[in-house]
Amino acid sequence: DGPAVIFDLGGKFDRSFNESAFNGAQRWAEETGGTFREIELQSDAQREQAMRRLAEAGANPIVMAGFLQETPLSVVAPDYPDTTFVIIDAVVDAPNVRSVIFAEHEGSYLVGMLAAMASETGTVGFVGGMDVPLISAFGCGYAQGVVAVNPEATVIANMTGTTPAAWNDPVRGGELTRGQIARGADVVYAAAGGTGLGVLQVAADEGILSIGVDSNQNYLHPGSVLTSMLKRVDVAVYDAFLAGPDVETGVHVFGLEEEGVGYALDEFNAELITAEMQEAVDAARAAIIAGELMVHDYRTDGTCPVQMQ
Amino acid sequence: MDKMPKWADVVLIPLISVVLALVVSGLVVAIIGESPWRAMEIMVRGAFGSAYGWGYTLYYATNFIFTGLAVAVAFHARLFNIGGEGQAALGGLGVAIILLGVAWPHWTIALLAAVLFSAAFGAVWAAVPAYLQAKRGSHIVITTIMFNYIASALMVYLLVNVFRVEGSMSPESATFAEAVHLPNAASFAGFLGFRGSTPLNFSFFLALLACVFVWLLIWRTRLGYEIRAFGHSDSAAVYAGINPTKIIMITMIISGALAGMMAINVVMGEAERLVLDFVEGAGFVGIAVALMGRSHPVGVILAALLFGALYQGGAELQFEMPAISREMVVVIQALVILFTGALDNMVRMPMQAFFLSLRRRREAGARTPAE
Amino acid sequence: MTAHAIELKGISKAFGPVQANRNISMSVAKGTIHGIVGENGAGKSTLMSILYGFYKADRGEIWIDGKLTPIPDSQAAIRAGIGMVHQHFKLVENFTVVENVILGAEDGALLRPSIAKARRLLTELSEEYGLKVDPDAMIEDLSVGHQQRVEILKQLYRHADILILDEPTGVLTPAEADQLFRILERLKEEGKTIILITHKLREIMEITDTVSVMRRGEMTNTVKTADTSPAELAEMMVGRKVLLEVDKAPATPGDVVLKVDKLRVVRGGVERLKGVSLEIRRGEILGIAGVAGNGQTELLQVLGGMIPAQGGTVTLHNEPLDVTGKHSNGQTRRARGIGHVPEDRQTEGLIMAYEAWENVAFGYHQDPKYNTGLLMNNAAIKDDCADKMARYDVRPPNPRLPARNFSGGNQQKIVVAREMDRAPDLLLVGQPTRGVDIGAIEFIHKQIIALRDQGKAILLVSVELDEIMGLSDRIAVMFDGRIMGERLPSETNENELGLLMAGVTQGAA
Amino acid sequence: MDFLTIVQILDSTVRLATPLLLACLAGLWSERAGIFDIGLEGKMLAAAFFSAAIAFTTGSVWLGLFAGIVASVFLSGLHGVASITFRGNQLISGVAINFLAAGLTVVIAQTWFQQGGRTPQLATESRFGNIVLPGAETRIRDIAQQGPLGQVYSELISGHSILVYVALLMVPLTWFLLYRTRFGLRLRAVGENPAAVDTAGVSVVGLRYAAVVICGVLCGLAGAYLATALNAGFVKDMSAGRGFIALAALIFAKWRPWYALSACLLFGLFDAIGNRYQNIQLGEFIVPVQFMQALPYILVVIVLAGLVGKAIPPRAGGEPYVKER
Ligand SMILES: Nc1ncnc2c1ncn2[C@@H]1O[C@H](COP(=O)(O)OP(=O)(O)OP(=O)(O)O)[C@@H](O)[C@H]1O
Ligand SMILES: Nc1ncnc2c1ncn2[C@@H]1O[C@H](COP(=O)(O)OP(=O)(O)OP(=O)(O)O)[C@@H](O)[C@H]1O
Ligand SMILES: [Mg+2]
Ligand SMILES: [Mg+2]
Repeated sequence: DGPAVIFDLGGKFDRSFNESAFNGAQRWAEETGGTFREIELQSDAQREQAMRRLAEAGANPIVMAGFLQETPLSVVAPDYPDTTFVIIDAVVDAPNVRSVIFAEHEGSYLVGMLAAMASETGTVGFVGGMDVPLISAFGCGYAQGVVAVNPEATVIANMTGTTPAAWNDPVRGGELTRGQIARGADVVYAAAGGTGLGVLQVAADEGILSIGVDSNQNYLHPGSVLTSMLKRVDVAVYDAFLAGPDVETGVHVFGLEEEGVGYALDEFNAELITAEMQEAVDAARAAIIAGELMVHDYRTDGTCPVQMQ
Repeated sequence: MDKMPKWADVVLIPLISVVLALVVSGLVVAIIGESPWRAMEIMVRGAFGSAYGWGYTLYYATNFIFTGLAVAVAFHARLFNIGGEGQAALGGLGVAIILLGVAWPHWTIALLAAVLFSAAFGAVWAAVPAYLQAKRGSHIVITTIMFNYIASALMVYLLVNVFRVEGSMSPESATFAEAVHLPNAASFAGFLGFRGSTPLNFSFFLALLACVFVWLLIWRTRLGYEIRAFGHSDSAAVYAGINPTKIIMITMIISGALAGMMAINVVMGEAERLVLDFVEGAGFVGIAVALMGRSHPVGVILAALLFGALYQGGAELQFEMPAISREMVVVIQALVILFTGALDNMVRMPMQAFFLSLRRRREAGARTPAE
Repeated sequence: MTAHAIELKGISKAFGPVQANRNISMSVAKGTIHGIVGENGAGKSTLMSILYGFYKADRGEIWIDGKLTPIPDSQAAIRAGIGMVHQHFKLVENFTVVENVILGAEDGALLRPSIAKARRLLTELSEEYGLKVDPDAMIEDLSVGHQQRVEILKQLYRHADILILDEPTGVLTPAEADQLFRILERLKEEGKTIILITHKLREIMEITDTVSVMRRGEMTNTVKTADTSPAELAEMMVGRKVLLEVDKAPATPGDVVLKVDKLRVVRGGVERLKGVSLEIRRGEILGIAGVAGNGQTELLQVLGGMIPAQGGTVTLHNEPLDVTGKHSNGQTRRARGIGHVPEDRQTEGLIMAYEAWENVAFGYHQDPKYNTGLLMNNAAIKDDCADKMARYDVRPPNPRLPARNFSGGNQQKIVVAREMDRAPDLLLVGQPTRGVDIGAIEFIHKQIIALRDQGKAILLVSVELDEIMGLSDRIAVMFDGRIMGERLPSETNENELGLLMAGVTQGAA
Repeated sequence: MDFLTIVQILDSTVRLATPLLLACLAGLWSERAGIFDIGLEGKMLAAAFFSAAIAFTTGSVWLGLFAGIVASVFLSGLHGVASITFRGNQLISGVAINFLAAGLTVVIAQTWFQQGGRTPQLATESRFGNIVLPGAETRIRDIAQQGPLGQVYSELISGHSILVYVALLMVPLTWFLLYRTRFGLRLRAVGENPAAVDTAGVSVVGLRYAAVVICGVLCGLAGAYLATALNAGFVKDMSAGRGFIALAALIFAKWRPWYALSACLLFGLFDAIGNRYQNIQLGEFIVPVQFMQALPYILVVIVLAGLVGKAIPPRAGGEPYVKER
């Protein structure tokens, strides 16, 4: 009875994908008047426990966000053939699992183009959160977008840390940003959860531009946040909740075409994005959708065609 | 002559302290607008109300027994090992290396190998701070904390760059071969209602065995005698011909090995693969467990059980009462540590006075008729 | 009759189940020296600590100069003009002398004026009373004798009219003790009142006007010193007749057991032993006399394997003994038949938290008779402990009692039992009776002589000249890391030894 | 490496060293009085939360600072009650306080702000702004145009929050109080030998509580700095192990104020360098980012092993003062 969502270790208000997932569920609840169950994980060992509990309680579908859920789900899913599971950010090959993955590299490509066009110095920055392939994919897509606009451009990339604490270290995010500014960066893209808030803050203090991530963060520092790379986890959750137990299983890629990823344009950054920039980006977007432009996904081979510093 | 009976010291006081901690926790729960009674009931039922609950409670307790023993052993030599976290992480590395590197025919042999490797890896991670303490006087509290951070960085590097499965995003190793999966409670205690999904596994017995081992070591062997002697007085130890360097090294190696073996429960027994950050604070909880358990294996088992129950009961609490977040559970744990570990004299002092006055009255009563 | 400087009325104090003081009343006349004697654990220190406000009495009143004066804390005691030199000094080891003196008695919030004033006053005081100490020396660098001076200066600095001294001479050389008594007499002449706790009846007889005897928490007698005798006091303390003189037959020395040749020890950059050579034979007690800190401690520690030597050779029964290398430790010494009663029972000889039976195995825990296979045979150790406790008169004879719950004398008996009962070929003994009551002293001395009479060699180190003179068959005097000379007890006297101990050789004298 | 980069790293060093320094001095006060405190982390965290929360709700960063200090002092008081009055285990009390702060800050934040255990972002007015010394440039891009002296002045000396200057002032102040006043003498004595202080007629308990309160105030400053100066608001676990690093610095500094300053600057420098340089290429070999991030910790170990040797803590440290057992 009713859908459920499992939030990963970051917690449901991580201002990153967990929060986005929560927003999607919330929107569904508000629009349909339905109720959903939710679990915030405390530890790794609880992943399976949480899935099993919800499945046994009759929740259907059960949505979970985060690539760390992949292995537990592949163990649990076969035990509950009548329950549909939805996993976001990973692929689990089972008949009752819907795998939703996002083409973050494509969205990042677009904001990379914007960054290159907005940059006066020809140097742009990237601050990642925890150093995992997913975040490298953000960075790599971004770098490709930058170089597409300005082949001479320099992309400075930093990861905040190697442990999950890296999602929550705005101070270090800020310091990294300062360093990047000193090296000439005048646009910095933060793909770092809570750490990104520090990035955006310093960018605003120093009078340079920043790019937010996951949800629309343009409002945080109007006039300083160039745009945000949207990753519509909320849409994925909302869709799954709306479809209910009969949600289509299999792998679903949320790319530009599905509006699963994209860049944010609103009143807070209207003055920063010129018509000309918008035009260029939209053209690229169309080309990617049409398959004319291939953005390399770091996750496929662990390499990036663009050298970052 | 003691001020009060031993049972009061060992059982009554911790019990009252835990109750106090729960009362304060209840207040916090009430303040955020939920019913403390219902919360309490959910926690107790969640932890002990079913084979399912017991499975998780004992699974967590297994971790805490290992890390608690690790801290306890070091305590006996007056060494404060805050490095359980890193030592356990390294233990996991040892487990993964040996289980992925060799095609084991059967879990029993694999378990032996895993014990050896997890212990050895944990021991090495403890031996470096121990050596620096013994030879260079570097404060072991600080070096072990530093080694936690270093271990964490090392594990990330290895998981991301070495162990990660081709094409997978998760920083985790491949799943171990079917043959080395440890039997879980369903297979050896299915009759108690444990199901196939329970995380409780064979390592639980290993933990109990470790308790027996530690008890024998500390209270029945010459080495344990020397460890305790050194812990009480290093000058006296030198008088007796006990070599401080040797004791520091051996004690920390045993301590690190015990912490490392925690990985068997999580990595080999439950996850069946090496995942990032699988220790999840068990190294720190071990400190509380050792202190609460008065560094005695039986005390460690009881304290580990309490913390296992808090973990599992807390998880259920969150499942059932969405308003209670996982941080609320952290608060409850903190209060339990505070009341049982640091504020225990708050209970003990009045209890001592009480038992003393009881005794006085008894003695007075015994004297009067004689006169 | 003048008012009493101190009057205690019905003082009682319990530490948990231990009744340390029971309904004690006592009065001390102004301008007199009052002695308190009693066995270890009789409650002397407790009573005085109550007077000083360190402990709070459960019941009872304190009257100072005829006025009821509640003393809830030391601040109140200081205000009432009471000063106390504790048995275990209460000094901050890594502070200087001035800092320790002004601590708690500073003038004003800033230190500089206080320190200047204290320095001036210290110079005055030290000239007036001959209490010389360097105001800027660190306490930890001072000898115990000097540390005690600091304690006394502290009290004088605070203008104490009533001075309590708890076993002040336990750590002093005879000369230092003498000097202390001269100072006490001067203070008495100035009208100050002094209470002196000591185990040495000679001191009581020498300096006090009145003396009280405590037994098991109660004050049993108070007498005029002039009306009593050491033997009588001893009997009042212990409840039986005590032999105050050491009674021993002449020695019959045999082969050489221990031969030490040019032993050198450097510790903390200082050369503590500068080439010590000596010999001890079977059936002989060699006493080492000397002021504390002249290398006796290091000599015992090297021979006992606690610290390595930097040079020299040692042979035991003509076999070399490794004193410089890796295998020089307490275990290998014991294996060669060397017993060692260390100077400090509380930090070396015993693990205070261990129960008596565990302490009985301390250092001998590798002994096969205490072990079965991998494990220790606790039952065997407990049996052995009960046996030793019975034979060495350890009270209470309870193997399960932690060492810290025994009185000093009984703690020492446990160490003595452990080290002597095996009849080691060579016994090293350091300060065997420091802080021990006379009953226990008598017992320990008897044991040492009995061991000698079994034909064992004994090296005795003590700062008590009486003890050295009474027990030794030969006396070697140490000064500044060297042996100044050897004497036979029958052919020397305290004066001559005292000069040697001060580094004065025959020629110069 | 150009000059501006060096200046920037030093600038970053000062910023990153400030919370360490405040926490380190806090630990110094407490441990000098004989109370070991591994709960610095928790106190900083609590102070960070309350300063941000109150700064946000009132709009006044000074009220926020005050609230942060009150919160930190409250936890200090708890530590005091546990370790002074009830003679509990100081280490475990510290551990408990760390857990308590980690949990409670988020629970309260969630109840007050419903933003998942965070405070809302602070507006510029409710943060500690940077003090710009006369004639100094503020923006990195302008500073880059200046000469070396100007760069040092504008980047390194000017442009820090007031709390940075306060923290630096705390060093001589601490030194003066500890070594030149009656209070300091007694306080140090109580950490070495409380019985000596007690028999000198001074209250051991009073002194220790005073030390613990000072520790709380300094931790409060450290936490407030994190949330309202370095950052713009509270996020969970934002102290990120700084309390422990401060303890390492304290030991490294052998419990002395000026050494504490050097130790914290050194750790700040490690941190700044670790932030700035990642994936360094040495010939064929690429130093992995994880190594660079572990570098501060590795250096701490090397420094402790090689340079300090035996650091002797205050002798009565960690032990409750018990007169009657
Ligand atoms: N601080 C304390 N806490 C608990 N018990 C104590 C304490 N101090 C002394 N006692 C107990 O009180 C009794 C009296 O001790 P006290 O120190 O007064 O004896 P004493 O006569 O000074 O002995 P000694 O000759 O060895 O100095 C002893 O039984 C001792 O165990
Ligand atoms: N805090 C204490 N708790 C329990 N017993 C104590 C305490 N302090 C002293 N005692 C006991 O009190 C008695 C006398 O103690 P005291 O400190 O006066 O002398 P001591 O240390 O035993 O011997 P010594 O005179 O050789 O120093 C001993 O039995 C000792 O063990
Ligand atoms: Mg005494
Ligand atoms: Mg004594």
